[in-house]
Amino acid sequence: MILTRIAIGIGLLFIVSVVIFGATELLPGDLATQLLGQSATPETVAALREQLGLNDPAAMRYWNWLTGALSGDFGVSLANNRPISELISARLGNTLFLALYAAALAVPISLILGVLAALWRNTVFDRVANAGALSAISFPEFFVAYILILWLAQTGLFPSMVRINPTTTFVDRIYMSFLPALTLTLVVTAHMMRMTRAAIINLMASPYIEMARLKGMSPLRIVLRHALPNALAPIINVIALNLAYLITGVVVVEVVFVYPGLGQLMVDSVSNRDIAVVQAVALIFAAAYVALNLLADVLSTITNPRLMHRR
Amino acid sequence: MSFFLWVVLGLAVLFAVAAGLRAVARTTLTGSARTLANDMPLTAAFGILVILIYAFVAIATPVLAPFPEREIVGTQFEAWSAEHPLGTDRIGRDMLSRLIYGARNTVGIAFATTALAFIVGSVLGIWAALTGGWVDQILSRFVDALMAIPALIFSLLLLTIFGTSITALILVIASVDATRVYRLARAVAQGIVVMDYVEAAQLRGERSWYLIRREILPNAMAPLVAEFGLRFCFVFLAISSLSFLGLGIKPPTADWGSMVRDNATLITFGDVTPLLPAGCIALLTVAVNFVVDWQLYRASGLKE
Amino acid sequence: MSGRGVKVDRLTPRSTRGCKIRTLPPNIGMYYKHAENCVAQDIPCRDVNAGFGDIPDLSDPTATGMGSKENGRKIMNNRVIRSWTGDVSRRGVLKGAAAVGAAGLILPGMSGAARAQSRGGTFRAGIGHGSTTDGYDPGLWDNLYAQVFAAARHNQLIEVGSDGQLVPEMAESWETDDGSSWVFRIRQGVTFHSGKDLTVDDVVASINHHRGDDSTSAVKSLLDAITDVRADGQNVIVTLEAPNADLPYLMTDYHIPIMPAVDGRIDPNSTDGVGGYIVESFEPGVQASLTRNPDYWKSDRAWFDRVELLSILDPAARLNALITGEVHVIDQVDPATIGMLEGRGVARILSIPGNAHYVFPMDSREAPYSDNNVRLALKYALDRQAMVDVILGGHGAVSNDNPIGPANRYFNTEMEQKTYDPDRAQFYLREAGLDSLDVTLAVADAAFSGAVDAGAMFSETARAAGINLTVNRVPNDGYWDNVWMKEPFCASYWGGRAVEDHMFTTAYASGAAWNDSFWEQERFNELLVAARSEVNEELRREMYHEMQEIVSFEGSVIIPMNNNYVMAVANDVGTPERISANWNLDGFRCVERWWMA
Amino acid sequence: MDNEVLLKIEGLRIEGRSGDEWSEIVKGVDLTLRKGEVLGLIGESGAGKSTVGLAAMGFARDGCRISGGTIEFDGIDLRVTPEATRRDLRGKRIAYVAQSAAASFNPAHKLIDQYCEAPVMHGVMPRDQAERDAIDLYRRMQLPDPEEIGFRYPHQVSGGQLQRAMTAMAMACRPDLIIFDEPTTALDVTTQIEVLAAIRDVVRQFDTAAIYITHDLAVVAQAADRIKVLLRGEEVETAETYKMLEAPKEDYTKSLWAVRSFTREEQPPGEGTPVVSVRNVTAAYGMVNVLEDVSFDIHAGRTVAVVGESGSGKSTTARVITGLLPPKSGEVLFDGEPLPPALKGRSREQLRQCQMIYQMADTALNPKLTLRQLIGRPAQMYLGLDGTALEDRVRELLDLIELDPAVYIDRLPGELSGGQKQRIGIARALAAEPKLIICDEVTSALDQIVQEGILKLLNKLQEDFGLAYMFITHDLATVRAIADEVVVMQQGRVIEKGTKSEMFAPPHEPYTDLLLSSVPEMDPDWLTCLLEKRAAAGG
Repeated sequence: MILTRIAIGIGLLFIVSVVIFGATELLPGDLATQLLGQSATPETVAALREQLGLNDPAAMRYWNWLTGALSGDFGVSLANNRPISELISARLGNTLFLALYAAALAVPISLILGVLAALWRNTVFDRVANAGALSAISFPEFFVAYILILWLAQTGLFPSMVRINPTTTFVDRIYMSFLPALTLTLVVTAHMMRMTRAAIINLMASPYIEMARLKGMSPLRIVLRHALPNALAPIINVIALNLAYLITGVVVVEVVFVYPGLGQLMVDSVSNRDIAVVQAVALIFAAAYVALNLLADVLSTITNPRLMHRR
Repeated sequence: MSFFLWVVLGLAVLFAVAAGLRAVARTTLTGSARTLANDMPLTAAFGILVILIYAFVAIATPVLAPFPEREIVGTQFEAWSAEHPLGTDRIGRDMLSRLIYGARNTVGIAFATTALAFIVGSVLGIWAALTGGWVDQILSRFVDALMAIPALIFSLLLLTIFGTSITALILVIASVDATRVYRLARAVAQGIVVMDYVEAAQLRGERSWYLIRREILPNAMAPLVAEFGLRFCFVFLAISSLSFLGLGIKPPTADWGSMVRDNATLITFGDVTPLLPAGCIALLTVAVNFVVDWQLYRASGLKE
Repeated sequence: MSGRGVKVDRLTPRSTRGCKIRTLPPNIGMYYKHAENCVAQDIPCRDVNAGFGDIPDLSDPTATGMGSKENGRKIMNNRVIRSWTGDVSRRGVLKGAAAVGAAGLILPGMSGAARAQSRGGTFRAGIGHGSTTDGYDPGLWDNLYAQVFAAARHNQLIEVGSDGQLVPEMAESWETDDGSSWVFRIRQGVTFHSGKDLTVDDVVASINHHRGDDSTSAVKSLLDAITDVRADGQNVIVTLEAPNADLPYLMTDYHIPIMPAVDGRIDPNSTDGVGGYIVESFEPGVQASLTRNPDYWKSDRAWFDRVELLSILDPAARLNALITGEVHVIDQVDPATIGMLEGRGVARILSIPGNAHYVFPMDSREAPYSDNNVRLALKYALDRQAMVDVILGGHGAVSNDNPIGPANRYFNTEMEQKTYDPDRAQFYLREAGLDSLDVTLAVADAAFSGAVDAGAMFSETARAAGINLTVNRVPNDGYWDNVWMKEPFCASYWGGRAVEDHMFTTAYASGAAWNDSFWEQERFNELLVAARSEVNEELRREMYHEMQEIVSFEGSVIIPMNNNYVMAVANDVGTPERISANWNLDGFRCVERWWMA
Repeated sequence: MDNEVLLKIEGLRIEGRSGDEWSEIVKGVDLTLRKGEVLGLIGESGAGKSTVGLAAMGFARDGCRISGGTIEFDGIDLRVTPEATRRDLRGKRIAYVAQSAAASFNPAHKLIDQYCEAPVMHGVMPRDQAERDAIDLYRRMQLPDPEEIGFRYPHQVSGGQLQRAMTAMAMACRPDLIIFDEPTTALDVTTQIEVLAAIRDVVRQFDTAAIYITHDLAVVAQAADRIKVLLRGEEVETAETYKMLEAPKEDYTKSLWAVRSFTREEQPPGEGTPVVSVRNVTAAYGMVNVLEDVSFDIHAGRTVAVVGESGSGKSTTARVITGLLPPKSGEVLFDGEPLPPALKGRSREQLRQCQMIYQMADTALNPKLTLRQLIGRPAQMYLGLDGTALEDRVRELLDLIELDPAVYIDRLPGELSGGQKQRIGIARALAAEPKLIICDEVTSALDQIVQEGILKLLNKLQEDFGLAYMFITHDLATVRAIADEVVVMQQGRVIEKGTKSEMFAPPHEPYTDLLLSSVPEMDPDWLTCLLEKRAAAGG
């Protein structure tokens, strides 16, 4: 089953690469005109196109890129000749670090809040947590970020921007990346918390929960031991979805905190029509999405005895 | 700080009015409307009140707004005064009027976008669930592929290609959102397709369109409506994120996302100007979700 | 005070003698067009650099004659305009350079300015540009980030001083006999960061990088007129196909740093230079770290021990970075926040007026813009002062549809200043036989920061004049490709030119590549050619004044304002009394010229 | 028998909420239970049996509340005692066995973990002892492989075994009282016996008091010492089991007893071309054959009952006939003409001729359509009716199924009772004017009195319109009532087929025999006798 899913995933990546390539082809202008700007004369543009290999037909460029990518060579950035793998690897590390950091904050918080809200549903706690979480996702991300900067950075608690370089220590990274991670936490917590709460409440009407109550179990035990394990599949899925978001959808936070992640790279490369980089980053994003979904499915399967232990 | 006091006070008043209206509804209404009112938690009443106010503002915009949407009526960043209750914006337009027009534009565009996304996404999703086989496979894989591309970046790409007219904006965000709706609609429909009444209709020899329209869609409405509420809010946020990246609703059309964006640097100095449009977005989001929660609760309650 | 330690005896201005020096400015404005203004967004700041490539050939035989157009407003037909002979060579030895009109600004009472220069400290600049596609290849540098980064690690043949004077850098001196063959004497004893000694071959290779058929350099066309560059002992001899008195100015272009040659070519991906700082690390679009070059040949420059250049595209993030002390200087301060920022007391604002200006070009070939009355109507239909106040936050000056700025020598201050006058606008509309007018203005903040707001303001004021001006905001991305010079009425920006001729030649001469209003006026074109060779200062002034009048009242551009370069500098950084008006961030050289106070 | 009173409920009132309004669903029920006594609680759906049963644990479901009366368990008033005390009693001294063990076992945990939970959490015994105890009880409950079965997950164990495991779990703390809430209702008849026997034995062994809730008199007769009959939240009568069976006092009770009165005369064997002829059909889901070589005929005006336990292939046969599952081999003839195997290949006319009525009227009727739309659609579609003709036809059909058109025509299914819904299903099938109606367990979800009405209606319609019925059921009483011919299926094969009279008279195939003999009878000793008989035969 996992093998089929992997095969499907690879198929998806292929579609994604075609879609992205097609879309970048449709963009007005190309790398040569972008690089030369208005100093472009037909002559220099032609020379640059030739040098960059932009004169080949689209299909051929795609084919060249595909064969290269399949053999593990993503090529060099057309704009500054740096190997794409080198260009991306540091930023991928940063992106993953931030995503995991935010997830490390958000997942426990949202699980705990979700469980408590389900346990004390329709109480003041439930409503406040719910309204709070909703408000947090109701504000645009950059707005949340600016507010956090106003409160936590201008007071000198945390830096307002992330200056990390290869020599930054882990502890410093944690400290410096706190505000972006917190922003993202606020953004994703609501979704996960609400899903946890809903999944648990959804199960609270099941006969086996009634059974547990009739066995005299405490409410906390019922939620944790009887409801939660059965609610894991949707919770895992929503966590996977949000992790995918944390990896792929954080351009805005990257911009505000000057965080050197993949999102900014992707947006830059789109603007510059640096198609090789766009493709590579898009594939990384898509692969992260596919892999997380696959992981979620596998975890859902593992945590579901009905699927794990066949008759 | 007094600004926050005002906000808290305003919310309290809204809650109080909502509670009052609910009480009135409970005593005056009859029949199922009354049951509805009886059933309604305070949060939902609050949500409905807020939505009604927004709808009213959006419809009655020209009457309510003291100044035209785009007219420069003062100097830059005037303070709050009797003439300009919320001051003026960075080029001297009346902030209150802009906010009121923003309600119409933002809500209207978000509504159109979400509606389009829902029509396309749910019809395709239900169709895929109903038909199964290769139709389902192809559609689902394609949607999966689109979903694997980050929404914001994909919208950005498409908007760059197609330009940022309001039509393009609606179409692009709708098509990106439709993938999410498709997924949900398909999942919901898969639960409905196995129901006996759908089988009965199939046995009767009904065509797909009838099955989608009459048998499946009405029964998939509850989760779809709930999702509609959430998506509606996400569309706001998507538009404001796009504004952040320089694509979005075109000025001088007032839209809350762009208004937050335009004044964002002021947050750095703790200025409240950008808070107003952001607060408008947030209030509506919370209100819509309160109602959605209530509807979901009712839907699940009635299933028992 | 910057270059004072160097021998500058050859730098005496010669223009007063009337010799025909085309005082081409170093700050050929369009460099900045996009880079300056694209608000930190997803849109990469890229070069729209003009270079110098479109300077008409000095020996252009078509540039003769004069005449008048019937519809010329107040053209002084009675003036005698001497036709230009096209001969530079007879002028004999030409040494040094001319003063450039655009002088720097002396800033009185600047808190950091008076403090003594001292070594040490780490200087961090938050620059609102920079892209992941930035590279080392000098031919492709296209934004402020790349420019400042380059100025930190490289020197050029010639520097433009804070006061606008040419200052020798890698060239100790330069001279020409005929304007066609130039001899640059290369400084001895300078070493690259790598330890290699600077040789004339390095200079030759550095120039040649931008020449040749396979060159992809943005300044390739600029250097097209060079037919040969060769080493001769300690000198580099540059030969032009026709005389050009302004070659030294060309050599100040930031695209042409001196880099080490290997087998006669420079390695475009090398960071090696002779500049004040050595590159430690560089992450495109993020940051660069540099340390002081201990062997830097200039003893009174490069004060900091360490420099970090950070690319911070988001204006609010830049502000925050400055307020929280993460960086010491930021560029492009949002005018709306200047007052509040000053109130914080952590930084001071440097507002440097220059010739940079915002433009709304109209395609004069297309109706309704083909009718000068319509153009005049539009020119009276906007409130320039309000725009300066709102869009620039007061950091700029009202312009009179005049591409020539107050820093130019022949700036015409005698023209009647157009003001917002709806009645007059309506009068011109009626003159054009129109009751009302519908026009669409394409804007994007890529054109200039605040262009969208400016459009909205224009639209508002125009309505009172019976002009229905629709603002069409277009995407920042691709603005210069898809909108500018494509839409009949749009927003644009010029960095300004310190020298009148170049401004006019670039954007107003008939058939010029960037004549973005596609405007043609016979009298103007005659004057333009004639003025180049006019030796009589008074006549020349008159000619330029007349040209300005023609552009202002008959031209097809609306120029509402001249904008300042606005920077915010932390209080603990010292800045010279005079900040270069030449380019942003002290002519890109803040890293070299500023110090920790 | 110990006479000490264990549970005493007086004047119990329970309210249920709909919207914001509370309505009484239990209206003053008294109940006394002595130690070791088994009380049968009987009634139709909506009688409040389960609600009373749960109230005996001091428990009310969400949306319900105990509004009056006292519930005294062993001297403790469960209504006023703190929640902690109640919680301590539950599972330890009062245990509960739910109707659907499959749903009431937590799918995430192994059986034995769930078994041990109550004893360990209530501090009755440590985990290892509880495990040993569990295995012992599993053995007593005659579960196969008692050492290992506890280490399986619920989904790995069959329904009958789960029900026994649940009973074992209820016994874990050796409670004084167990509430059995319809413990055998969801099971096949043959399994029901085993579970019933196991429950009875273990309750007797430990001398546990029990409340046995069911709607099936014959079942309760086997287990209970006393029987209490409830109707709409009120007690009808209470009596010792023997007395109750022999001489019910109240009319309602009598009517319960008389339910099986309807029987249809067996029609003479059909002649000529059968309406439907199933010929050597083999069908499969994926690779697994679910039908093997199935053949039978249905003639016009006759009812063929297809009988078998769950998984025997009854419904699959219906799916083959309707075209939902094209057979691997074999064919289906309609009026002598072969039907295209797949639904898509069939003409509208062919579709019209064969209609279907489903077991669960709830899921078979689109809840969002009114009766007018539901019934009108086939008439509109197949017969091209519209406007007033359609309206008249719908009214006519509603009349036929004995629902007043004026009242019901614009209602939604959700506003109808179970029996009424099933009638709508019938009307919808009828609207197509078919020759054959497939009835898939149409009565099994209904109360017995309602069942009776449906069967009578179907019978009348058959007489009026000469319909052929294929009647899928597992309930032999229904078969007895309505069938002309019987087809017995087991594991995808036809075991036996013949006329009703043949089938209900010996000799039988062994499986048919097992099936027939497992139907509970209204005799308190029936189970004991049957088990003895079977033991003798097996031994």
